[in-house]
This record gives sequence, structure tokens and C-alpha cells, in this order.
Amino acid sequence: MSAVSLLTIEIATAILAIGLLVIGLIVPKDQRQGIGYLATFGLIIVFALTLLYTNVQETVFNGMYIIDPYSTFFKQLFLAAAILVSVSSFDYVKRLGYNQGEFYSLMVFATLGMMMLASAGDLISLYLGLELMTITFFVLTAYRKNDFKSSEAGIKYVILGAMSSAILLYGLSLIYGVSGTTVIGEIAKGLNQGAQPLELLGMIFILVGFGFKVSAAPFHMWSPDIYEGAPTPVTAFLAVASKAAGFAALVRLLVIALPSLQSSWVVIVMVLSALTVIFGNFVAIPQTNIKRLLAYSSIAQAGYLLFGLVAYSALGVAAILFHSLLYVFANLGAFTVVIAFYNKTGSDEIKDYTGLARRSPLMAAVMLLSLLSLAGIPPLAGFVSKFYLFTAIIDQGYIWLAFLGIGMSMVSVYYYLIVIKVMYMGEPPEDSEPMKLPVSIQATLYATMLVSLFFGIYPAPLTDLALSVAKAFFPF
Amino acid sequence: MTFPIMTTIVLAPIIGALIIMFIPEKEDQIIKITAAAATFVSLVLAIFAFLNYDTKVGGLQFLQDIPWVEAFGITYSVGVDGISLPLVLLTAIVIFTGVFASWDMHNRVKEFFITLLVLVAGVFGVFVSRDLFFFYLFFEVAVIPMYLLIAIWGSTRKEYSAMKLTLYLLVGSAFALIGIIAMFLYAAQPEHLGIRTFDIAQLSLVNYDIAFQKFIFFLFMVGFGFLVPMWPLHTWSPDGHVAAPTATSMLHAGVLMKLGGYGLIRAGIFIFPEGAKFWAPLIAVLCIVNVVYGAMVAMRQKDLKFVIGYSSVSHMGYVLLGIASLNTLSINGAVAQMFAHGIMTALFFSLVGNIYHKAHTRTISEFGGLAHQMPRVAAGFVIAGLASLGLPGLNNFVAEFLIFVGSFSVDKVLFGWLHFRVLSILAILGVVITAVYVLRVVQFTFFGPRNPKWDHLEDAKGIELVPVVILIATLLLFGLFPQPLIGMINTGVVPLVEKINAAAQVGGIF
Amino acid sequence: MITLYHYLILGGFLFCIGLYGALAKRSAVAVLMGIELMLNAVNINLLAFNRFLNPGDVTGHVFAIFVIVVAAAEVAVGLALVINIYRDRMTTQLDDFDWLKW
Amino acid sequence: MFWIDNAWLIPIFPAIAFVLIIFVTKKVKMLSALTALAAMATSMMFSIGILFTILGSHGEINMNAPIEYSVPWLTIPGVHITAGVLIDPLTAVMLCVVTIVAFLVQLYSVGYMADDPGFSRFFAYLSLFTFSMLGLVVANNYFQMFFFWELVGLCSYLLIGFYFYKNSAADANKKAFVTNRVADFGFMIGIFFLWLVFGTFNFQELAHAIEGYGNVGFLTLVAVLVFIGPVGKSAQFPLHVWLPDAMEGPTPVSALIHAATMVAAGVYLLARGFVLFNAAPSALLLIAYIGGFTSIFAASIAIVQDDIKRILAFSTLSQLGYMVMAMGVGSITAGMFHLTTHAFFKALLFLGAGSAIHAVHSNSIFDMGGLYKNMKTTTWTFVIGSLALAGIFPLAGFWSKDEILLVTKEGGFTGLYIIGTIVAFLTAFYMFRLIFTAFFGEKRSDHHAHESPWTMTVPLMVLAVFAIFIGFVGAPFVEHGFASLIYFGEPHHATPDYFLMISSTLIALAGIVLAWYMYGKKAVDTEALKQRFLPIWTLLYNKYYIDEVYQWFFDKIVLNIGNAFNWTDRKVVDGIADGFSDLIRATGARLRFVQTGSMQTYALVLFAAVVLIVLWMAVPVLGGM
Amino acid sequence: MTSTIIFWLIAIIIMGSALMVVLLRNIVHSALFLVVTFVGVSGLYVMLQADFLAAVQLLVYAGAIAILLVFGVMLTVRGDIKYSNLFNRHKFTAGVVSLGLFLLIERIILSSDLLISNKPALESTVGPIADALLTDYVIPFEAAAILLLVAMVGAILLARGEGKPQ
Repeated sequence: MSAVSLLTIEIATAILAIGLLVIGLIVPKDQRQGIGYLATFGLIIVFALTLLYTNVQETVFNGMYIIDPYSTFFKQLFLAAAILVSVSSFDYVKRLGYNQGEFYSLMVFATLGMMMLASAGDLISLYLGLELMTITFFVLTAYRKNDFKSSEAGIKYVILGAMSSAILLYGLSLIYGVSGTTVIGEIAKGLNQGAQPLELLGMIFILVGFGFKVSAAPFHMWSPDIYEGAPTPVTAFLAVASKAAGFAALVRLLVIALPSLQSSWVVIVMVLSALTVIFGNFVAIPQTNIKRLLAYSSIAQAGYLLFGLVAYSALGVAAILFHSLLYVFANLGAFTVVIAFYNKTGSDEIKDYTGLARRSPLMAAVMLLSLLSLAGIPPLAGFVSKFYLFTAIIDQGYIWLAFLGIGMSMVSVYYYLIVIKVMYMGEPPEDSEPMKLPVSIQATLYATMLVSLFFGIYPAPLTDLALSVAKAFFPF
Repeated sequence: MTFPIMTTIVLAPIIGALIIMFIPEKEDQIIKITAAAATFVSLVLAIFAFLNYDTKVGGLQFLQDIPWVEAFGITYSVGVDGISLPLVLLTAIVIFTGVFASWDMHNRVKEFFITLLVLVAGVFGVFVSRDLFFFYLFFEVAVIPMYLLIAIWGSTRKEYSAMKLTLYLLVGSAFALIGIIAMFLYAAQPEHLGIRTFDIAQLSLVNYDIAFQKFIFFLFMVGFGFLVPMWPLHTWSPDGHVAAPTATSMLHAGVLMKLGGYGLIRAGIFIFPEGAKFWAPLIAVLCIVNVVYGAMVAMRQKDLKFVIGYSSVSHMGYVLLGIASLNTLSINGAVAQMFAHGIMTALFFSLVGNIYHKAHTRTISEFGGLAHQMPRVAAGFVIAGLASLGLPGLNNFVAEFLIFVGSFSVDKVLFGWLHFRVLSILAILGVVITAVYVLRVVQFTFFGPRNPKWDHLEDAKGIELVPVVILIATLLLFGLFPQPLIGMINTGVVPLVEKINAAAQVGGIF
Repeated sequence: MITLYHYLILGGFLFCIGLYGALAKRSAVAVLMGIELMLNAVNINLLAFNRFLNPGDVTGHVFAIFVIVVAAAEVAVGLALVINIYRDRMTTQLDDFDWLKW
Repeated sequence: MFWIDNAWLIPIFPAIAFVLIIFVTKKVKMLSALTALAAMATSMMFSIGILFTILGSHGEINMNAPIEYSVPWLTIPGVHITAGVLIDPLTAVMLCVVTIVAFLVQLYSVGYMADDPGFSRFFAYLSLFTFSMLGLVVANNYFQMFFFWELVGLCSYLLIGFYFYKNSAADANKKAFVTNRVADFGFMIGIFFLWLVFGTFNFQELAHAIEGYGNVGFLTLVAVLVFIGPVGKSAQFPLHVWLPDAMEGPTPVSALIHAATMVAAGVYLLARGFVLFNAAPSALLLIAYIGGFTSIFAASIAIVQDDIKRILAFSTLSQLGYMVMAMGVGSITAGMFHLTTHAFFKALLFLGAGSAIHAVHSNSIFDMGGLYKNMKTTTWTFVIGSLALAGIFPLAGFWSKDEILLVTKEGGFTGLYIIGTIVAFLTAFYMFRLIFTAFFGEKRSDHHAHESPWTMTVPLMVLAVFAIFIGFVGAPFVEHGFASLIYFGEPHHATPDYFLMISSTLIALAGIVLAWYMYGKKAVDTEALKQRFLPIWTLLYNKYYIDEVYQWFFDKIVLNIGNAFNWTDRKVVDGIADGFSDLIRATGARLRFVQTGSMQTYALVLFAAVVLIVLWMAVPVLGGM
Repeated sequence: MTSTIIFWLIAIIIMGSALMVVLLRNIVHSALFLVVTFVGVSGLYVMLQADFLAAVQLLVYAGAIAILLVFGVMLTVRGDIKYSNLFNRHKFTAGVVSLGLFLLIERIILSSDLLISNKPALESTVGPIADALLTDYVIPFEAAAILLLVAMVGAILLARGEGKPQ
């Protein structure tokens, strides 16, 4: 296939993004909510396109860019997330009242960045994809300009993000220097056998840079603040897709480019993952803001995803794929509820969720299932993925890590249950009415719920897919 | 293709829950009838299975296999043997009666029955699963509904208790999960089974390394010990019992705790007989603590449900003793005791629920002479109490008798100084203590002069009596004619004991 | 004789100075400056590696160009944000931005 | 053989009656009573049929050649339990005693309980009680024995607590049940040991097995353990405490418990399992001395009590001590004989007492007095019963008591013989103390006492007839009497010992005379006597404070252990778990503040972590700095 | 030899001015020294025979970014400009961390054994860079374009006063 046809998805996405931007400028202000539908429609088309590439295994531009099932898997994930976020944000964006076209356009740009990250076969593409995603998120995070918190989150993200990019870049430069190449597939060859101190340093810096992106402790500290401050749809997208994208790139980088340093990075990742699950879960306990709680919970989830890397096996990678998917949908479900709730009440405080089950059984149910899925309770997808993750690490003999992970899952159950308790136990406030949800939100909620349930009850298709994708990384 | 009877038993409550989802909330009568119908289907099928199980053939019957995740060897495989079928029947009876015990529920009826039915589907699932993955999965399915049921419809420190129960159960299951995974991986190694499978029968064929067995059995012991509950992992259970609404208490004490014993037998002893032999002394000692300590604590409780809660701790100690004795009789007794205790405690809770629903208190000292106002409840309570203290003619007696006989025949010295028979004797002493606290409760609650304060209480009547009658009938039926039950259990226990006897000596104790 | 090591250490030094600036200065603009220093250090690394290890190709150069581009974009967005938030809170001292915490 | 073949029906009839009364006839009082009586009568008919079949079998069915039927009840590998019927003369006699006494008691109850709202319930319980007792009697194995043994305990619980609204009744039935439980604990362990060594519960099989078994030490242990059961059920010291309190039940119940059913079960077990005890001589000795001690111990208490039923209760204790003592010295003949006679006259006495109580609505003998005038039948039957109990020739008690004294004397247990004699004296004394106080003398209560209805008096008269004549079946002059029916090993025919007969009669008469002297004639100021021996009187009146000791033990020791465990559970076991979760929560709450909101702190942490990681990873590579 | 001197000269300029950027209290001064640093770095690029990069460095960094920063300063600084660029409370800790990191980096660099290539550098890099950008690196190239577009849109969005209470 030619390069252009292989890049169809990216090109289509770029065209969509730019088109949205342009249309946003052309269309009169009062008709701009249609852009959301357009964006959704476009994304769905792109998603449909990705289906054509499910089994393609090609590289273009001398290994610069890789189209393989792995990247396609992630692209589909990003697109799905983007579709759901854009659907669920119709109302939210309408309430913003300004710059509606740009919002969707930026979201699509961010998606494009993520796709590049997943497909990058070269450090430079990887870096550009990363920055495209990150810088877009800088803007999106600060999107609610008249909200101080949003601006603050924006500036925090910019400064911390830039610093982490710098250190990542420093690491990339060292790896480039030592290996003499930026093509990920060739770095392993270029690296000296036996750990060169400089390689090690580069590896550590890269790990730190990506650790920041996926918010692994102790590089996670930005995320709760940014998650809380950012507009909720952005938080949702940031929490789910950008983290998944970070993992997509990190796995490829570590497994394909740095296998010679495997003994070192596995240890580091192990410590990071342990710290992450502990910190994320512990600090989530006292939270009172639902977004912040979800932020800490997603920190913890990142820790679980890192387990898959610790395992350093096909199973581990497959588990990462599986868990990313579940994580995306579970978090999206939760965040969609948060968005809808915010739209109705203007609050993100957990205590205001009192009696939600009476006011909107659907919202409460989706929140319940999403949180339980994140906690790893069957028959939800989260259980299956955690099961795979633990299997993967126990397979490698890290049984203590499995204990830690499960123990921390219990802690997570604790704070998830607090939310559930508030929703289900309390009586709604006196003057409250049942919440009527827009169709778009309902559709999102049902979609996330169904995915969590379906892959929890019948995980076989996704498992097979994830395993076959992961086997590409470990041909042995 | 034969009729998938076990699957239907599991699915009936789920389908019931789905139907209820579409019934408007205000039609609570229809909701209740639907729930009763759904559980009735399970009950009928369970009875059908019980009657049609071929004890001459034994082994696993009513099988069904559907490959689920082939990459991991996960198969949806169900089937029951002599050990699990009685427990399925138990679950069916308890939930069916539980629905009737909840007939007076008026608060958020729809959600209540949906949650209850999901919960019971999970419990059914555990008992019918032959695949450890599904075993675990179904167990966890049962936990969260339990939380909701207690947290929303409960009483007395319900939030604390619900959380405590949930976390304890999950922590317990976590131990078991790690054990299951480790075992799965071990068996999947080419030099052992070479295939990935969670099938219990297949996993039991592997020759596990002794050290590995010890480790994994330890995990199972702790994990299932949480559920049983084994001292000192038990404190969730009285709190949970007390806080839970009636039907939940019934199901919780009646069935959920049995998952632990069942798991220990099925996943623990059956697969790791050497590990079981190694750890049995510890279980034996702890279970005696359960029995005696639980009974002593029960004696000092002021809340009716707490008494029953601690009595469950005490009674489950017998189950553990049966398991720890590792011989045919004792394990037969352990399974029978699980069944009997389930029925008995469900009866207790349905009656206490009845009282609480009317009197809005469960504090024993506030009662007295309640037999005047509620003679039927009093009679039921006395019968439950008598079952609890192991009166002949009721099912518990047979079970406890078998456990005692079985454990008594163990001629071993633990730790170099403690003869096993000493433990058995202490356990029998537990029966005496049980008599003391049960009779005290009966006396202080039901006997004594008429208390005009409670004159407004009505005796149980009509539909409230359904659970009482069914449960008492079951207790009597299997108490007077235990052969069908014990004979069936025995078909499941015999292969288990053959495995135990074939296993090597470990630790010099068993 | 100036070797690769000299350049690398110079790069490292610049990186750490920039880091110090980014960590220790109050003003958002000064922090951005520090970050630019860090990125410059990276560029020195890239070019030095390219020069001494792979003088035959231009990968390092290309990489460096992209780094510059990204740096520019980052600064643009960053400054826009600084100006934006300055309008709200009349300050650019990063210490003051701690409404989001715990 | 019809009766024997269908012996299994005997317990079934009352069981059916129980079920019918509970579920069908509960609302209709008379129907309930009729059902119970009909069932009882049928059982009685079968029992008598069996007895006569055996008598007519010319020794074919004897103690060493019983007839046994059984069906499997629970069969799994390792344990084989049957439900069965074992018919031998012992069973037959016991069946007759139980059914006849029970029938009469039930008949009596129709009148006695006529006004009670729980009339039907009462008859249901009575039926259940007899069912349990009959099931126990026909049992062919220890398991079945234990099964019904416990059920008997249950029924006593239900009946003693029949007036559940009385706190004293509720206390008493609990006490009865718990005490019996303690005893059953030993019994259970005992039969476990038997099963463990011999692999069976069956009496016959055990008998064969024990004969060839050499380990006497083990047998002694088992025998003692099994004996703990009768100690509880037959209220021997030190587990006798429940029996005096058991009078809290309606009087017919007391009659039934004290005479034919509950307490007889213990003695019956001793007889039934005598093979075992016989094989363990030291255990037998223990049994004998416990029995002897109980008899004098209880008799000494009885002389100072003023509650009519309590006096009778201690008298029962004392007589049970006699029976156990007889067993202990090796004569089941004597023991069973006394059990038989005692069943009738003690039932008579209790029913008579009930009649009296019914009339004056008080239990205290000092509230009665002069009942003779209005209650002739009651008085005369009561006197007959008392004479029988005191052992006055030629009433029933005379023969059986003499038999016991004879075997102690012949067996060389002089101590026991002396005790038995003293007890005979005391028995006569306290019984006539009762009679002279309650039935004769001046009237002391305002109640207009009147004779009871025929349903009450007829049983009294029937029992009185039995009390007079039943002793002859075992009189040493009678050929093929009791001793040739019920025996252990070979029938042992006692030769009449005239010295003993005369001496014991004289001693009993002496007791009666003393009682007349003190209470009839009032020649002695009993009050002054009481003051003079006040410490002894108080000790006796309070039953040697044994109940108080037990109460103290329970309140102070058991409940405090319970408290300690409860505290441990809440504070230590739970405290650790809660503490752990609090720790996690607190850690979370603290850790939260790491997140200061200052982005440069975040960056600092990030880079500090970088430095640490690099240090950690690089130092080994660099080989030190 | 000359190159060594020039290197050291440039190195001293870079290091000195970089330190000034960080240490000075007046943010305008810092900005000026930043320009000096950028120029110094571009000198270094010249030494590394990266002529095109040196030019880009001058244009983009010294020309654009530094000016952008100065604008930023001008738009936001209030009060006494002499104290516009103070340290925060992490002054010391940050110093320790930075210094520690530097020492580590330095040690690691010195202990690494890098394979120095003796091939001569390319005469001119402009052509090869152009080739590379439009062939192999066309994807990042396009991405960079999009990135700039995003940055532009974003900067406008954020800096514009729309939607704010005036």
C-alpha cells in the first residue's frame, strides 16, 4: 500500500480538524452547536475507516511510522473516546457559549496527536505527536477562560508539561546519541550491549517523561489539579485518551527500543507502579470533589497499567491493551455522569450527588458500574483486565506486587463505595426533580455501560485481539 | 442438548431482575410476585436436580460447558456434585423464603429486589461453577449487591457494617484470587498440565510441589477463612448480619458464609490435599476458638441479631472442624452443617426480621413475654434455637453429630502436645454453651410476664409464615430423614477423601 | 581538543541551570525562560551527537529543528495563558496559583 | 408375636397425636385431649400386649435373647446408624410403666388443666414427651437412645416452661435443659468413644464386643462418661439441681417427669447399658456411691422443706439415688424393680399433691391442713402413696426398697446399706411430716377446699391400687417374679431376709411415729427446734447452697469470660481491623497534603525523584562515585 | 586550538549568561541575558558545523521567542521591575536538586564510552535537512505545521478577552 493510503486515517483526521476549525469561523455564532454533531459524525467516519486497517502491518518512510494492529487498536480506542466525549459534551460546550467550533477542532487535533503517538516508529514523530497532543490539551484545559480554576489548571499544565517534555527530550537525545538513530525499531540494534550509563540515563529520563504523561507517582502530581480545573469533557478526554496514548508509546518504546535495558526499567517501573497504586488510592480516600477523586483513581489505574509493563511479556502487554480499553470506557462513563450532573446542578461535589439514584437511575447506575469496573469487580470489564494484569505479573513471579495491587483495589473499593453510598443511600434534596438527560448523554452512558458489561461478561474477543496484538511484540 | 438446568437456576433470578427493571416502581406487589416467581423457578429446578441426581453414579452431573475465553482456558462450565447440589438447594430455599420474608418491604422495593436477585444469582453461580474463574467471578458478583442491600435498607450502623463486610469479603477473595492465578499458572507450565485451564477437575490432576501447595493452601485458607468466617477474621459477619435487612441477613448468614467452607473444600482440599494436611492443625485450633469464643461472645450480646451473628461464627466453627479433620465423616458433616446452619439461621433471621419490623427494636432487654403477643414467632424461634443447639430431630444434629464423630476419630497429636480429640471435646462443649445462650435469649425475649408495651404487635400470619413454615419443614425433613441429604453429600466427599488419603504425609501431623 | 564530552557537559550544565530557573523562580515568564534553556540544552546534545557520532546524516539537525518549533509553540501557548490568567488574578507569580490543591 | 412385630408403632401413636393436636385439633380442647388419650391408650395396649407375649413365651424372649428389628437410618461409609426396636423384658416392663403412668397422668390432666388456655398445647407436649420416652425405651442402639434422650430433655423444657409467663418457670426450664445438656456432653463423648473402639452403636453388638475387650481402663473411662448422662437425666448429685425446680411445670408434668419418664430414663440407660458398666468395676463403684450419696443428701433436704412439691421432688431425688445405688452394686433387678414401683406411687403422690394444690391454690404445706375433711379420696390415696414410699409392709415400696437394701447388704456394701436404712427412716419421717401437716390437723387457709372431679380422682385410685399391689410382682416369695424377668447375666433369686424386712419396717414406722409426735401431736415445738439448729436448718433449707454455687459460677465466671471475650472481640480483634483501616484513611488524609497546589513543588518532587532514580540506577553502573 | 579557545569562550558566555538569566532579580535583565545565551548557543552550533540550525536558533529563539517573552513580561509585570524576578521558597532545595542532577549527568557522561566517528561533517546541512524534512520526516513536518496552527489558534483563544467579565 502506498504511504498515502496507509496514512488515510491520520489525513482524514487532520482534514476533519481543520475543516471544523474553518467551519467554526464561517458559521454564525448562534448556529455553532451543529459543529459538535459534525465533529461526531466525522469522527465516526474516521472510526469506520480504521476498521479497514485492523490487520494491516506496514511501515512507511523507512520505519518512521508504523501502521500495525497495535496502533490501530489504540487509534480505535482514541477515536471511540473522542466520539463519546464529543457526544457527551454537546450541552457542556453549548453552555460555554463561545469558541464552540474550536473546541471540537482542538479535540480532533489532540486525537490526531495521540494517533501519531501510537503509530510513531521514530522518536521525532513520537515527540511531535506527543507535543501535538499535549499542547492541544494545554489550550483545552484552560478553555473556560472565565473560570479561574480552569486557567490555573492550564498554566500548571503548561509549565509542568513543558518541563516534563524537556526531560523526556533530554532522554530522547541521549538515546539518539548513543544509538545513532531515531527509528525505534533500530535503536535496540544501535545500543551497545551491556548497559551504558548514558543509555541508562536516557532511559530513566524517557521513563520520567512518560511517567509524567501517564501520571505515575511521583510524577503524577499535576494530574489531580489539572483534572479538577479543566472543563469536565476535557478532563475526561485527558484522563482517558491521553493516558492511553502515553502507554501506547511507552510500551512500544520500552519493549521495542530498550529491551537491552529491560532489567533496569522493569525494576524502576515496578517501584513506580507500586508507588502509584498506593498513592493514588490512598489520597483518593479523603477527596470530596468527584473530579479530583476520579483523578486520583486514574492515577491508581495508571499504576495498574504499569503492572503490565513490569510483567514484560505478551500477556502483560495484552493486559495493558485490555485494561486501557476498560479504563477508557469506565472513566468515560463516570465523567459523562459528572458532565451531565454539572450541567444540571453546576456542582462537582460528591455530597451533592445525594440521592442521585432517585433523581436519575441511569446516571447512578452508570456511575456505579463504571466505578465498580475501575475497582475490578465482576462481571465488569475491569475485573477481567485486572485479572489479566495480575496473572501477568504473578507469571513473572512478582506475587508481592499482585498482593499490593489487590490490596489497593480494596482501598479503591472503599472510596468508590463512598460515592455509591451517597448516590444510592441518600434522599435527594427537597426541591429536586428527576433529571432529564439529553439523548446524547444517554447514548454515551448506555454505550459505556454496555462496553463495560459486555467485555466483562464475554471478554473472549477482546482478549484474543489483545493477545494477538501483543504477540507482535514478543515473537519469542 | 439437554436442558441446561444449572444455568437456568443461575439465570432465573437475573431474568427476574431484568423484568423487574421494567415494572413501574409503584407496582410493588407485582414486583414482589415477580421476584417470588423467579426464585421459585430456581427452587423448583434445584429440587428437581436434587431428586434426579444419580447418587449411584456420583460425581459431577447436570454438566454444561461453553468455552468462554479460550486463550486463557476459561470455560463456562457448570455442574454439581454431592457437595454443591445441597448448597444449591439451600440457596434456592433461602432466597425463596427470603423473598417472602421481605414481603413487608415498602422502601424502594424495586431496587431492593433487583439487587437481591443479582446477589442470589452470584451465589448460585459460585456453587454451580466448575471453573475457578467463574467461581471467583460469581462470588464477587455477590459482594457489591450485598453492600447496597445493607447500606440502603439496613439498620444499626449500616454504613460502617456494609463497608466492613464488603472490604472483608473482597480482601478474602483477593487472597483466593492470587491463589487461583498462581495455581493456574503453575498448571499451565509445560512440565505440568501444559494447558491453560481453570477447570477444577483438571487442576486437581497436577502434581503440585509441596512448598507450592503449602503456600497456595495458605492463601486459600486465609481467603476463604475470611468468608467462613474463621477467627480472627470474623468480625465483619456479626456486624453485617445485624445491619442487613431481613432477606439479606438470611442470605448472608444462610448462604454467603458457606461459600468460604465450600471454597475451602472445593478449591483447597480437593486440589491441594498435601497443603490441606499441612495447615489443617491450624484450622482445627482456630475453629475451636470460633466455636467456644463465638458462643461465649454470643452470650453477652444485647441485640437479637448480634446473638445470631455470633452464633453463626460459632457454628461455622463446626464446619471448619469438619474440614480440618479431613475424613469422610467429618467432611460429610461439614457440608451437612453448612446446609443445616443455612436453613436454621435463615429461620432465625426471618423471625427476628419479623419482630424488628413490628417492634422497631431488637434489644433483648426491651422484650420479655413476647410469646403472649407472638406465639407463632416464639414457637419458630424456639425451634430455630433448638436446631441451633443441635437437638436431635432437626437437621443440625445430624450434621454436628457427623462432624463430632469424624473429628473424634482423628487420632493425631498436634504440635506435639495437643491431641485432636481434645479439640473435638471442646467443640462438643460448644454445644453446651450454645444451649445456654440460646435458651437465655429465648427466655428473655419470649418468656416471662406479658408486657403491655408490646400489645400492639401482631403475630406472624399469612404470607409472613411462608418462610417460617418452609424452613422449619426443611429442618425437620432432613433432621428426621437425613439419608437423602447425607447420602448425596457422601458421593461428593468420597472422591475427595480418596485424594486426601492418597496424599503424602506433610508436617507429620496428618 | 574539544570533544563530544565537553558539549555534552555543557548541555547538561545548561539543562540544570534551566531546571534551576524553572524550579526556583516565582515569575511564570522566568520559569518559561528556564524551560527554554532546558530545551536549548537538548538541542546542544542533539547537534553534538550528530556531529561527533553520526556526522554523515542530519537526523540530529532535524530533531533540533522540531524541538525549536515545539518550543516556540509551547512558549506561545504558555504566554497566552500567562496573559489570560494575569487578567484574572493580576499576578504571574506561580506561588499564587494554588487554588487547586489537596 | 403381633405386638412385638409392631412394637415400633408404640412411640408412633403419641407422635401422631402430637402432630394432630398441633395442626388439627388445637382449637377444640376436648378433641385434643381425646386424641392424646386415644393414642396413649393404644400404646398402652401394645405395651401390655408385649409384656404378656413375653410372659407367655416361657423365657424364650429373655434378657439374653431379645428380639430386634431395625431399619437403616443413616448409612454412609464409616458410619451405619439404624433406627430400631429392641424388645426384651426390660423394654416390656419399661413400656408398660411409661404408658400406664402416662395414660393416667393424661387422664388426670383433663381435669387438672381444664381451665388452662394452653390446654391443647399441654396435651401436645405430653404426647411428644411420651413419644420421646417410648422411643428411648425401644431404642436398640446408643445413637437412637441419645436421639430420644435429647428429645426427652426438650419435652421437659417445654413442659416445665409451660407457664412461660412465670419467670420462675422460664428459669427452671432453662436450668433443666442446660443441666441436662452438660450431662449429655459426657454421654455423647462416651458413645463416641464406644463407636471409635467398637465401630457400632448397637447394644447387642456392643455387648458382644465388650465381653472380649480387655482394656478395663478404657472401659472405665467410657462408663464414667456414659454415666454422666444418667447423672443429669436422673438428677444425681451434682447435677440434681434442675429437678426440684422442675416443679414449676404443671403438676401432672411433675408427676410424669418424676415418675415414669424423664428421670427414669437415666436409670433405664444404666440397665440397658449394664454390660459396659459391669465391665468396669471401678465405674460401678462410683455409680453406687453417687447414688447412695444422692439418696441421703436429698432426703436430708426434704425434711425441712415446706413446699409440697418440693418435698416430693427431693424424695424423688432420694429414691433415684436408691435406684442408681442398686445399679451400682450390680443389681439391675433391684434398680428396675424400684423404678417400677416408684413410678406408680410417686405419680400417685404428685397427682395427689396436685389435687391438694388445686384445692388450696398454694404449694406450701403450712397453708394446707385439714384437707382430710373435704378431700377424702385424695387424702387416702396420698396416704397410701406415702406408706408405699416409706416402705411399709406390704405396699409396693416395701418390696422394692428391701430388694435394694438386700443387694447392698449381700454385696458387702455395708456403708451403703446403712445409708439406705437411714434414708428409709428419713423418708418415712418427711412424708408423714407432710401428711400430718397438710392433710390433718386444723385448717389454715381460707380456701374452700373440695374434692376434685372424677378425671382426677379416678387416676388417683387406680394408682393407689398399683401402689398397693405392684410390689408383689417382685416379692421374694413370688415365683417367676420380677427377678426372673429382668436381670443381668443370670437371674438372681434373692432369698427373703426377714431381719432386713422387719428392721426396715420398724425403722420406717419409727419415722412415722416421730413425725406424728412432732407434727401430728405437736408434742415438740418445731419452731424452737428449728431455732436451736438454725445453721443446719438453713443449710438444709437452702439445699446446701449448691444452686447458689452454680449460679455464682455462671454469673461470675462464665458471664465474665463472655464479657472478656466480647471485649476482646470489639476492642482487640475488631480494633486491629478498624485501626488498620483508620490508619489507611489517616495516611490518605495526610498524604493528601503533599499536593500543595504549588506547581513548582510538584516539579521539584518530580526532579528530586529523577535524581534519586538516577542515583539508584547509575551508582551500581558507575561503580561508585 | 583556536576552536578550543572559542569553545571555552562561548561556553563561558553561555554558562554565565544562563546563570544570569536565573539569578538576576530584574526580569527584563533576565530576558536580555536569555538572548545572550541563545546567541551563544547559536555560536556553538556554528562550531558544530550546524549552520542552518545556528541561523534558525538566532531567528527563532533570539528573534522570536525571546521577544515573545519580553512582551510577556511587559504585559504582566506590575510594581517594581527591579524585584520582578524573585526566587520562590524552593530556592535552596531546587539548587540542591539541580546541582545533584548536574553532577550525576556529568559523571554519567564522563563514564560513558561513546564511539566517536571520524567521518567529516557535512559541508552544508541545508540541503540534506530539506531533503530529510520532505521525505522521511514529512509526517513530523506536517505535524509540526499542525502544531503551530494549534498553538496559534490556542494562543488567540486564550489571550483574547472574550467571555470574560470586563
